Amino acid sequence: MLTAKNITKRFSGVTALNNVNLELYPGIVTAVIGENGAGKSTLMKIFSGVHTQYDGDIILGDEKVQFNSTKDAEAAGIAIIHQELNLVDHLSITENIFLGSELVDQFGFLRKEEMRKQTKKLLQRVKLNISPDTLIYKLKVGQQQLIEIAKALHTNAEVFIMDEPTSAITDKEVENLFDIIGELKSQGKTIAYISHKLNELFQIADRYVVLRDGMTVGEGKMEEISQDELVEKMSGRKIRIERSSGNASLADPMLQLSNISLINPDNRTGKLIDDVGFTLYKGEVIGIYGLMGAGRTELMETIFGLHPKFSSGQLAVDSKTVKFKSPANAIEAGIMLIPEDRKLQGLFLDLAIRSNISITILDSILRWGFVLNSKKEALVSRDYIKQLAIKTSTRETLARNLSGGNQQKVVLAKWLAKNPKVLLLDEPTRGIDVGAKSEIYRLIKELAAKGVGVIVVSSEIPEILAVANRVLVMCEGKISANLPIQEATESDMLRFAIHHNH
Amino acid sequence: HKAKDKDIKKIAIVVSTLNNPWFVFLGQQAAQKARAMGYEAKLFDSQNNTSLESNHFDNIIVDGYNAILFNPTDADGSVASVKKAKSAGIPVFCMDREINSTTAATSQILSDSYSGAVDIGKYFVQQFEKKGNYVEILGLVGDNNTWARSKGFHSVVDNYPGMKMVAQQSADFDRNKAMEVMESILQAHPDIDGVFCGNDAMAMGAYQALVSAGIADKVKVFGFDGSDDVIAAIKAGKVYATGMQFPKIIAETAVKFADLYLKGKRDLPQKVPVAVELVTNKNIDDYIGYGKK
Amino acid sequence: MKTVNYAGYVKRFQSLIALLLLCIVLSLLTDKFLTTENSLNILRQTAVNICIATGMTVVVLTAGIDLSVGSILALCGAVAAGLLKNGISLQASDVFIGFTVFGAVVAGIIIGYLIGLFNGFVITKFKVPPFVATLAMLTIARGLTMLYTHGQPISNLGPSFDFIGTGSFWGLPVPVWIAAIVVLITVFLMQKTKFGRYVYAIGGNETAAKFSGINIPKVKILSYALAGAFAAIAGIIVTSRLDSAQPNAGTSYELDAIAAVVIGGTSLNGGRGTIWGTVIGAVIIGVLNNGLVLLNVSPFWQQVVKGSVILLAVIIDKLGHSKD
Amino acid sequence: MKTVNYAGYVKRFQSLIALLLLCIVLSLLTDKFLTTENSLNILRQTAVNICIATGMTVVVLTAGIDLSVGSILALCGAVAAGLLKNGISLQASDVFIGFTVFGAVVAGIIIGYLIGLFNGFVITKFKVPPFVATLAMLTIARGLTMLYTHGQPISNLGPSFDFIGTGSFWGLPVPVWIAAIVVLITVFLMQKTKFGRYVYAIGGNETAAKFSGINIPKVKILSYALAGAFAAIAGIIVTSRLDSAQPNAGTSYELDAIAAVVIGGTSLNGGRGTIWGTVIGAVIIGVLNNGLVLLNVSPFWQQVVKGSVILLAVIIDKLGHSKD
Ligand SMILES: Nc1ncnc2c1ncn2[C@@H]1O[C@H](COP(=O)(O)OP(=O)(O)OP(=O)(O)O)[C@@H](O)[C@H]1O
Ligand SMILES: Nc1ncnc2c1ncn2[C@@H]1O[C@H](COP(=O)(O)OP(=O)(O)OP(=O)(O)O)[C@@H](O)[C@H]1O
Ligand SMILES: [Mg+2]
Ligand SMILES: [Mg+2]
Repeated sequence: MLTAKNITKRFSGVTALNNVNLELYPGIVTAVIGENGAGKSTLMKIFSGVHTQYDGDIILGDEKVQFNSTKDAEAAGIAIIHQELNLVDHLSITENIFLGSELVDQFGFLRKEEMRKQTKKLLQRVKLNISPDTLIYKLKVGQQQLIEIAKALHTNAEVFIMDEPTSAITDKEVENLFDIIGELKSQGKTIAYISHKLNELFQIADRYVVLRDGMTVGEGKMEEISQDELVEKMSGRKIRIERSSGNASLADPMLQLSNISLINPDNRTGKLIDDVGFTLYKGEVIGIYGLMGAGRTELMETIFGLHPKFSSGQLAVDSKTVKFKSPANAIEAGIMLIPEDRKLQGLFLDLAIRSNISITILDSILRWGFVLNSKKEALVSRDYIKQLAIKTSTRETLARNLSGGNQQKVVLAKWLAKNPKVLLLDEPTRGIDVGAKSEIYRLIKELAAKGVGVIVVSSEIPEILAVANRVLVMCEGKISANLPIQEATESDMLRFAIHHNH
Repeated sequence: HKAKDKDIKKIAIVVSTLNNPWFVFLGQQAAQKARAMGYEAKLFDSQNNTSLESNHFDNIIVDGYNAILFNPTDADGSVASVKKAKSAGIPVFCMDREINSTTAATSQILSDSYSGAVDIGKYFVQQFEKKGNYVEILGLVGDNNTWARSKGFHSVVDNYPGMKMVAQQSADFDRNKAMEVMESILQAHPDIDGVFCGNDAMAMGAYQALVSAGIADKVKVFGFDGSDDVIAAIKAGKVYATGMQFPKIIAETAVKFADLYLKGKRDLPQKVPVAVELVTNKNIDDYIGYGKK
Repeated sequence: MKTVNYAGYVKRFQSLIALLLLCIVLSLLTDKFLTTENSLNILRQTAVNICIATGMTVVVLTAGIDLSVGSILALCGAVAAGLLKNGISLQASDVFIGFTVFGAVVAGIIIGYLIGLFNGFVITKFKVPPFVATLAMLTIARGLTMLYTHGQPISNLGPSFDFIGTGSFWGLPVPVWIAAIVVLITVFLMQKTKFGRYVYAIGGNETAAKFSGINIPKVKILSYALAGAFAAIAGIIVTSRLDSAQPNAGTSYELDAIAAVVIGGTSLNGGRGTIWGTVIGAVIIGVLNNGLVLLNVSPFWQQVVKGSVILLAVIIDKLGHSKD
Repeated sequence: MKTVNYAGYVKRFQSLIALLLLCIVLSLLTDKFLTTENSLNILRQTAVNICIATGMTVVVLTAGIDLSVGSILALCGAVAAGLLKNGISLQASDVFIGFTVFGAVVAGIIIGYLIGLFNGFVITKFKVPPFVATLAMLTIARGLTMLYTHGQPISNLGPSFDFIGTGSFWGLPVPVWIAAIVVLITVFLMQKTKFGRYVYAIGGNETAAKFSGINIPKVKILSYALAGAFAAIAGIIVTSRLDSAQPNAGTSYELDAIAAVVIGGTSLNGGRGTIWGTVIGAVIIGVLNNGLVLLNVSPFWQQVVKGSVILLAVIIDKLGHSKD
């Protein structure tokens, strides 16, 4: 049993944890939930020896422990899957999984074949059928998350801490992960599970602990609480996410794609996108669903002008054909992308929230055409911090120091500020709490109402159903279905998403 | 082009550094003279780096040059290279700087820095009637010419207890560095009477510092080399004296010797000292940059 | 909120503590150190490095580096001097173009700017690593200088040109004024303009910058051009101070400049650092060089002491805010 | 999967194309180039840079840099020579310790190793940026060399010592053998041991490495120590080739070494690159220096040409796989 007693953790400016208590029991999955910035990750990082300065005690079994490094924690049998990916881009999957625990022979030489074999097994276990020699940077976020999971499994620890392990993977992989968790449970392992996908929690968790503003505000058995009550505990208010209804008027087309294809830049043979065509109308929200690897991200990137060399087909904005050589062109045309990987593609971690938000709109806050108007800048960022409820002590906080979900909100703000004509969102609510989610859904609908054309790529069916007027399903680079929202059902979407080879 | 290789003989001119006008002049004089005498001449820059120099020798040997006019980077370090050339049957003629071997080089045409500095030292002491505070600005600390000159100078000046060296600093033979070092020295010792610099570039730099300190007329600057700038400066009464080396003479003698050798003459003198002459405002009119009129 | 700003404040003036300590120690060791005259002297001597290091900071903030500044300094100084003294005379048609001091200076700066543009172009267009591209330019520009000067200094450039390096104005040496202007302009650029913001963004996360539609090549090229122009300005100061353009001027100045940048707390990975930090870094180095001479440390010991003190300075400074 | 390996393969030998092109051009321009004699000559001359650059590669792979190698080279060469020639004699008790060639060489290498350890210690313990730490060491070690040699060379070290630099073995110069051994050992370390794996991991993503419980300071310190030891070996080769330890030997060799590393395709941000790439990089530089001498290029033009060719080499090489 792993216990946190009166844990308090302060960062310059913020109290992330304030006298938190938490018990984790063997053979039981404890869901740790709370809004963005509630302190979940911070607490887990203390469990796993990442943060070593804090007040209070960590008790493992029945003796007090003080981890001075992740190694200590690992030695004590605690494995963590971090919310933020922590893999070495230019090492292979095998090298990453065995990093720090390499197998060596009696002469101290690496036993590469053996490690490769074991990795193959692990990859099978997480149902990822790619070569263990693949370099990490060639993988998609989702795949990388599966690697993180595999890495944790490989340590065969007693305690598993999973900080939003499913934020980037689709239901298919999630199911598989739950099977794995099931096994671990039956082996009497202790498991802490963090997720903003509440429905998951009801599938997998036995107990829940709710954090709010760094304090424990409730705990209990999962079966004794309803989703709505849980949400209320987290956010202190009622939140309902209704299914979106009604179509947009298909009057004037905003973005027209015809036979868009994209050759795989890596091997220049396979097609990542295969002859995709559809039209996005003014004020319409299209939801694109698909399994991991379906090509949704590439589609978004192609529209955004990120693959000029390898893409083909026609693109028209306001019925005028356009050719984007770079994102800059796309942005000029009013098309903006909120990318899949916030840390890599969205954020300037070492810049203040203020600068992150204003980076796209500097032109509009110039005085005398060349001097940045700090006041305007401050106002803009203040508004969005308020509007998106970004949890921070000040707008000068570095993006690096924000909680995962709040970072995602900053990326959103950065593009909303530029008021786009067409907004492309790739997994827009990854790692965002329910409250903020409903907030963002509202925003999306508002934008649409204002006449913005929106495309939402998501691996969460409920999300699609919540925002979209129309649902496209992608499978292996092709559009396999185009459903009006009324006809879209969970089962259909899944069916079209899964490839049937015959 | 090949046919040309056969009849026209090739002379390699290896100079310790081209980062210093004096050596550039030496090298270019040698090259001109050699070409004038119908040789193909190529200049090599050792960049004050003895092992680069030895690389040059390797390449020169491979490339089949007929003779090497050599301004060594180091009296000891360069010996090995010269021996290499000798055993490859290529005669080497040292210019300006000596190597510590009487057998390796065919002949050495040397500018005697040491005794040149001795003369300067004597004159220096005279000018100050044997008592005064002075500053010495050294060249590259790792360079043996630096020490030849410094030692020659001190071999005289140190015999006079009245002569007090208030600061000894290095400025790497560099004009700008000399100026900055001098500027700082003057902060500590505004009351000096003279400055001895390891070469003319530094002398000009030091002078520049004295000017901006407004005491150029009170302090006597001594250099070494006989560069254009300093000769002009002595004429103008800015710099006080320098030791004139004769790069032109040295270079041309070296070429002549090489020519004689290649024409079969063997009894060339092992050493030909080229005296360093003291240039002051008295005899300045006999001199031009790098030589006599 | 307060704390954050305070932290940021300390961070900006990181190395200040080290500098103060150094000054205190020196003024205890010699009474020659803390005189107005010597302070001016240090400033004058540091001006050149400040000019170079300021441009270098911008480049480093984009996660680049510029090793060619030393050679650019020499080339531009030489060209300015050459034009001033000999103008341009085209043998073919016997045209002769003379240059005023102003003309020569501007010409020199423009050349520095152009070389910088070229650096930036090669780096962004052909994806050549900045280190190699500018190392190549280091060699090329030095060669061009030698060719232009035939390895001989160009001297006696006349009083009005010399004023740039030797004159003073309201009690401050002209080079100090120039350095001050260079610094202020750059600080303004970095804090108050798009360019500056983009420099930090690109250095911080180039991918994100690309996704944000920033014209990365343009910004990078400009930053190298800036570094080139500032190196040229430094070259003019040096030339004018010596009343002579030295073919070997500026050799290995890039190291001093980068040292100033890094000591000033700018990360060589880009995205983090300030111009003010660099200025402090440059002054630390300047004070050190000056102090060693004032104390007449023997040339043999000097390097050992200098290195150790720099090391100490940075260590102290790190210990200052070890929480990092 | 195939493609991946293929790509990796091409990537490893990136600069090979450039090298081959260079050789072809040179052998067309002069028949002196492609002779066995000249090839050996190039190898011998490159050996030193290969030793230094190999150690440098390891450091750079950890996302560090070592500017002190040139000075370490000088110091260790001098110490080895000094011990060999004068041994150690303690005035106090009139003890005299003589050194065999082997003893002197080992002593030299150990000192290089220790200096490296010190670099690594300062960098990891006090979080001093590698650039500053090793720049300081560059100055310190040079100063120590001056102190140890009094600025005078140490010469006439005897035939058996000279064999190291001048002898040959099975038709290959001894320095080439030494370089080969250094390279092979390092390649082995990087590919077959935890150390190598950790070097790549730390350079690639230090946080991830930390979370994986890797002892980052230890690995970094070791890599600097390695660089120091290899620089020392280079120093001994140089000293022995000249039969004389030069106090200013190795000045600015760090630039050539880093150039070799980067031209060889190693990223200065760490985590990516190979030792073989570096070897090719070093050979490119060696071939260039040699070629420029064989073709009758005047020294001033040489610098211009050399810089331009290096630039071209890298550009060609980048165009080779523009997809990046
Ligand atoms: N290194 C840091 N420096 C300063 N503040 C930090 C740091 N890390 C976290 N915080 C702050 O601590 C609070 C808790 O962060 P934490 O990451 O634990 O939230 P979380 O519950 O994981 O949120 P999310 O669900 O978005 O991941 C947030 O306000 C965050 O801004
Ligand atoms: N799980 C996977 N297995 C194999 N290849 C994959 C996988 N995920 C991504 N890829 C590669 O990337 C291409 C498109 O992936 P992409 O990430 O754009 O799809 P996606 O639907 O956006 O997936 P994600 O939900 O991860 O963003 C695939 O065609 C494939 O080449
Ligand atoms: Mg979190
Ligand atoms: Mg995607």
